[in-house]
Amino acid sequence: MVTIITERYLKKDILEGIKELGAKGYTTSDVSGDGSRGIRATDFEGRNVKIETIVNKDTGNKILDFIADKYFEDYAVITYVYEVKVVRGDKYF
Amino acid sequence: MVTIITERYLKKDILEGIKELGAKGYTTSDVSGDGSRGIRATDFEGRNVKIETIVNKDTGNKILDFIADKYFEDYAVITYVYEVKVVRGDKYF
Amino acid sequence: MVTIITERYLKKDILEGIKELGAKGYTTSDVSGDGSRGIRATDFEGRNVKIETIVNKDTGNKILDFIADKYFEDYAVITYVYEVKVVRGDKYF
Amino acid sequence: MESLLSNFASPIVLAFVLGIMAKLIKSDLEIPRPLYQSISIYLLLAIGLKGGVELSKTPFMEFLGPAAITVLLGVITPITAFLVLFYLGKFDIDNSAGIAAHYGSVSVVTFIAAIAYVEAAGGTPEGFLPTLVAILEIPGIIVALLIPLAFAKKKQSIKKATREVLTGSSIVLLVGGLIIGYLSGPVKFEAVEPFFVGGFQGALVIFLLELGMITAGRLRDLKKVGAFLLMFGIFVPILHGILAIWLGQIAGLSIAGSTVFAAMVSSGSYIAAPAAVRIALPKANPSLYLTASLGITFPFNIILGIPIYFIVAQWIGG
Amino acid sequence: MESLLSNFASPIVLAFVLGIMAKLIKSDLEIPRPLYQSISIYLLLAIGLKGGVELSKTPFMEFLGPAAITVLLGVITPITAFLVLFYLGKFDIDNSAGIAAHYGSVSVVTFIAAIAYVEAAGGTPEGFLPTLVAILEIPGIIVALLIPLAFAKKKQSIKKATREVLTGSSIVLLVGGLIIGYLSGPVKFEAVEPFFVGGFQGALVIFLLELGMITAGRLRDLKKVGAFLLMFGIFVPILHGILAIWLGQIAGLSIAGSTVFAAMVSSGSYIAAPAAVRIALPKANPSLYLTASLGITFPFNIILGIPIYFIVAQWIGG
Amino acid sequence: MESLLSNFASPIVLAFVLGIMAKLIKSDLEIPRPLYQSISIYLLLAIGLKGGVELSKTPFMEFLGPAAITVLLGVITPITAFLVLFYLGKFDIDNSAGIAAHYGSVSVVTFIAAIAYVEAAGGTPEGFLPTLVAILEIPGIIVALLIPLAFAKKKQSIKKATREVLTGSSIVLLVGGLIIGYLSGPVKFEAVEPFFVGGFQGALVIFLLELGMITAGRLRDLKKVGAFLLMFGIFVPILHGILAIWLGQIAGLSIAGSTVFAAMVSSGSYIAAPAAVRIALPKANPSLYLTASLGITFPFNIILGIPIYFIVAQWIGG
Ligand SMILES: Nc1ncnc2c1ncn2[C@@H]1O[C@H](COP(=O)(O)O)[C@@H](O)[C@H]1O
Ligand SMILES: Nc1ncnc2c1ncn2[C@@H]1O[C@H](COP(=O)(O)O)[C@@H](O)[C@H]1O
Ligand SMILES: Nc1ncnc2c1ncn2[C@@H]1O[C@H](COP(=O)(O)O)[C@@H](O)[C@H]1O
Ligand code: NA
Ligand code: NA
Ligand code: NA
Repeated sequence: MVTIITERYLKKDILEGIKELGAKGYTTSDVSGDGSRGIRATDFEGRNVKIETIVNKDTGNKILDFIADKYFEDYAVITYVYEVKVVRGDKYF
Repeated sequence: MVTIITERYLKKDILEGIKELGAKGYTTSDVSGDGSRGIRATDFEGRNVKIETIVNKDTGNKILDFIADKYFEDYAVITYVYEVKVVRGDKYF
Repeated sequence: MVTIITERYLKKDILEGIKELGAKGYTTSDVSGDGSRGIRATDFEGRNVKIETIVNKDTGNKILDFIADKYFEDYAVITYVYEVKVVRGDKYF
Repeated sequence: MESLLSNFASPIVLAFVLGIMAKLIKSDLEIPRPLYQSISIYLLLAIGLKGGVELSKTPFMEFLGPAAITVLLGVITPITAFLVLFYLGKFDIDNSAGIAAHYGSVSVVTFIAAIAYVEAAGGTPEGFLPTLVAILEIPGIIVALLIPLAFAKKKQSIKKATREVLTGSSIVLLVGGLIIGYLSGPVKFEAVEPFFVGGFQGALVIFLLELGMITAGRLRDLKKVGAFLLMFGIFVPILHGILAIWLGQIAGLSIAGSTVFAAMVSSGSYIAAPAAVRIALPKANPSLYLTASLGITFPFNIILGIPIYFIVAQWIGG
Repeated sequence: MESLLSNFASPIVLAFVLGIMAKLIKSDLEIPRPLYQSISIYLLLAIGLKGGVELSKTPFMEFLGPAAITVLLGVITPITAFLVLFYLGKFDIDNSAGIAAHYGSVSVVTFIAAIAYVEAAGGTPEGFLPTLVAILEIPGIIVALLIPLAFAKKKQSIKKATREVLTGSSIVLLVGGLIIGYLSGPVKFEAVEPFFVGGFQGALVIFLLELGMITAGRLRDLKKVGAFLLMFGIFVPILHGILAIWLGQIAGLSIAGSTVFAAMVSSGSYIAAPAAVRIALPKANPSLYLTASLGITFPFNIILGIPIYFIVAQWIGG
Repeated sequence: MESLLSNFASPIVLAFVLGIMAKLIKSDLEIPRPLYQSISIYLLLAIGLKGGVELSKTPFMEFLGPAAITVLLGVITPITAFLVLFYLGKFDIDNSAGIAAHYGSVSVVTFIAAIAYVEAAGGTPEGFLPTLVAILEIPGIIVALLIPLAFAKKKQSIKKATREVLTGSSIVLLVGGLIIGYLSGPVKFEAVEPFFVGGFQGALVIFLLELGMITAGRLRDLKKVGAFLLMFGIFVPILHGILAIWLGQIAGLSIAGSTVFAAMVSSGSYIAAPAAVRIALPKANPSLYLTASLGITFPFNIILGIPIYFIVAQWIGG
């Protein structure tokens, strides 16, 4: 499970990106938050977005690299990974 | 921790089901998402629902079977499991 | 990753608490839920709040103790922990 | 012809078109879900209330005929729809019944748009028509869901689906509003009139903007569902509409009233029915029934159907 | 008697009943949380604004007496409530004080319903009454929260709770609205009048629908809380209400005004007070105080209490 | 002077101040995000609709001059802003261009507040002004985003940003509303008038309450951004405003119209521009551009700027 929390503006871009890298599906939700860097670009939009995608190790690593390279420097973004056991997992990888 | 992401219409049903199987509590949230099968029955309701429940291994497996048997074929649903350490866990199992 | 699910009224308090204990950031979201104790103080506010914070082991334990001591007896609250791998994790601990 | 064209320039229809356009140019415009839900609640409650107030002024006998016709059509329309789909369209039982349930029920927005249309054209539809919407909403869905039973088993999920429809929020708001309006009567209603009557058409503009956006999402599925369903989504409503005008006028409805009646009878539900069908007939494909009722029949009715029914109603009634 | 019955047929009361029914039949009707919050904000701001505009037309001396009486009742009512609960009801200190805090404060919706009721009955309550709501909202809660201090310690959480009440959104909107209305005056207010006055009663209908649904959820707890609290939730409000009518009329309020005053004084808060009590007195059981103020006193006042106060006010004042 | 002061007592400005106060006292008041979004949608659609209806009554030639001037100012203002920031303010290219994009575009709320202000003062601004807002919204952002290209590369993100602006929800609602209003015309518009016109000023009150709260959040950043930006955020708008009055009156705008025109030209966008700049110029610091346009220029214009432009417009035009 790869989880990305970031600015709303990036949602469309990132979803496109992870789909290209091989994610078969994703789930998004609206969240709020505060981080170490405190970049605040979205007063009005108010919130961050959380993107969760269950992928295999390989795709997961590609996604991590993609996020780190493209967004880490200039945007508010945090990415983390943990292992989950998926029922009928073959469908998703 | 068992997590179920599915169509809003099934929320009531599934909550009843997992309670019967022994879940002591649950947490739900509104999410959006897209999956491999792309069943879209909820244009208007707009969103999926995420159901999270912390249960012991045994109950967890029962819930997984219940979801797989009853909903997997016809509905948009994904279920996954990961281990969490609960503070004062005895209360919840 | 420390996750706390609790009554909305406590959000401000708890966020202050975890920041003091050393959390560098957090993410919150609105959730609903039902638990074993069924304390319902928030009909109107309607919902619980989920607070997620990625911290190192040490801070994590401090947070767990803080929540357990201060809120467990009188409030609806559940806390759980699981391991995540954070990209460029040094920033957050 | 004149009246047909003038419908295009109504803010309601134009907002619907704007919604479609917004989706086509991939705008990030988004009607927040709570706003959409709030306007739904408001519209249903408002037509219930207005209908109830009018009903409190209507002699019971005047209302009896149209009510009986409504129940009748609630039983007939899902059956004709099913037969066409199953025998001509070669859809399987579940899909035929699932789609039929939608056409047995009613699209409240189509109803409202028809009211707005005939009022703009100078007509005064009967005040008790919202009561007919409430009456029509239910039997059609249930009849359609019963059809697969004649072929098979699974009684339980039908019961659940019936409960779902009866306690569904649309019925509660519509019927609840009717009762509140009826008990309050015209004098007590005055205090809430600016809110529920004055704001009505404007709220509808925003609602149709959203409906346009949702419809556009369904348009992409049009190719997938095939030409038969496209034909079905246009000609079965016309058939049902003309039947409704004919029976409605026999039962005493005015020209304006029978136009609105035709719009509601011909329309396909996309709120109550999908929820019920999803639960009772999980094997029915949502793409089929939602695309038919929302992607085909709804825009057809809003833009062309209503003016057509009006012309036919004048022609039959004149 | 006449006026008592006529209240049942008002759209506001009927919407409340509809909300209860919807929950009882387990409808899936749901007022989206943001809609509920939005109407709250709107109602509080609207009564603040209207109150402020009226206040700008009221001579200061006329307002002084009622204001003083309000503060007095804000101190008395939580104390009587506490004494009844602690000595007669045998509740512990925390629960007695927690419930008392609710009855010291005020239910804004009860206030609004009372205004609507007396206006429908042809009365014209004083324009500055919303100011009294703002005055009454605060002291009662604080007095009640101070009671456990007389018995024990924990000063800090009282301070926090006081802050919570003073900066709480209800007070900010109500007092903020009052000030804006006062500074704007009647002429500048005209531009926003259709929104804040015209839509008011209608918005209230939707709000009470939701309140009915929440109340129904509390009704299940009625058995658990016991007969004493049920009696308490009816008779203490009547007592406070009559006291308020008597003192209010001495201070110069009209019959209509003292009826509304009685409704607000007798009512129990369920927005500001729960938040403050939850933080200051965590050991007080929310089931008790929410069921009392929301499940018992609120429906009692809305349906029977207000008409009773009106009769008593006419009787005392006539 | 009189008119300057009287602006302080308008419900709109007072609501803005209330929002700032609420944040300063750390109130828990919160405008739910969906309410804020809903009012945005409503306001944009409403001014579009009204503008479109007015446009349908305006002779084309009358509208041509002001439209041309608007495009001209949409090109000039971001360039002057950039030059001041880059050469005088010593900001880097990205930040200079990012801030300039905001001042090239327009704050719709400032526009609305200006309309409300001059109407309250008895003026009747031209009905086609909303069309100018739509025209002004776009070129300024694009011109500013092109500036870094003259210095460097990254064409792709500019294209993306342009798409973002053109299909952004503000433009879709504003332009969509204009077209709907234009096609509907005054007669068909009547049905939706109570909703879109009657409720307008009231909805604005709630919107400005929220804007006040957001602005207060930005005020804390004021110290960080430095004195130069503070000066910039006041004097560049005055400069642009006077330029707009002068050119606007040459193009045929009335005194009232040129005041509103000055308000829009001088204002900084904080909805369309930030989204575009965030994507096209990720290295530009949001704290700088949001604090300038929302924390400095917006309150300045709302409270002092508009009355000043009105005085200048009378002076130039009189
Ligand atoms: N330690 C953390 N735990 C949980 N969420 C975090 C943490 N740090 C940052 N976030 C989330 O990531 C977003 C961006 O963080 P940052 O880039 O550090 O400003 C924040 O708004 C939070 O929602
Ligand atoms: N790989 C995935 N990662 C995260 N969420 C997923 C994934 N696949 C599906 N989902 C979620 O599960 C729902 C149903 O998926 P499906 O049954 O594959 O259409 C989607 O709408 C998503 O919210
Ligand atoms: N077993 C569980 N799994 C997931 N969430 C739970 C569980 N138990 C409780 N919760 C959440 O924690 C809140 C408080 O629970 P409690 O203190 O047990 O009443 C509930 O409202 C739920 O949102
Ligand atoms: Na039908
Ligand atoms: Na009270
Ligand atoms: Na500008």
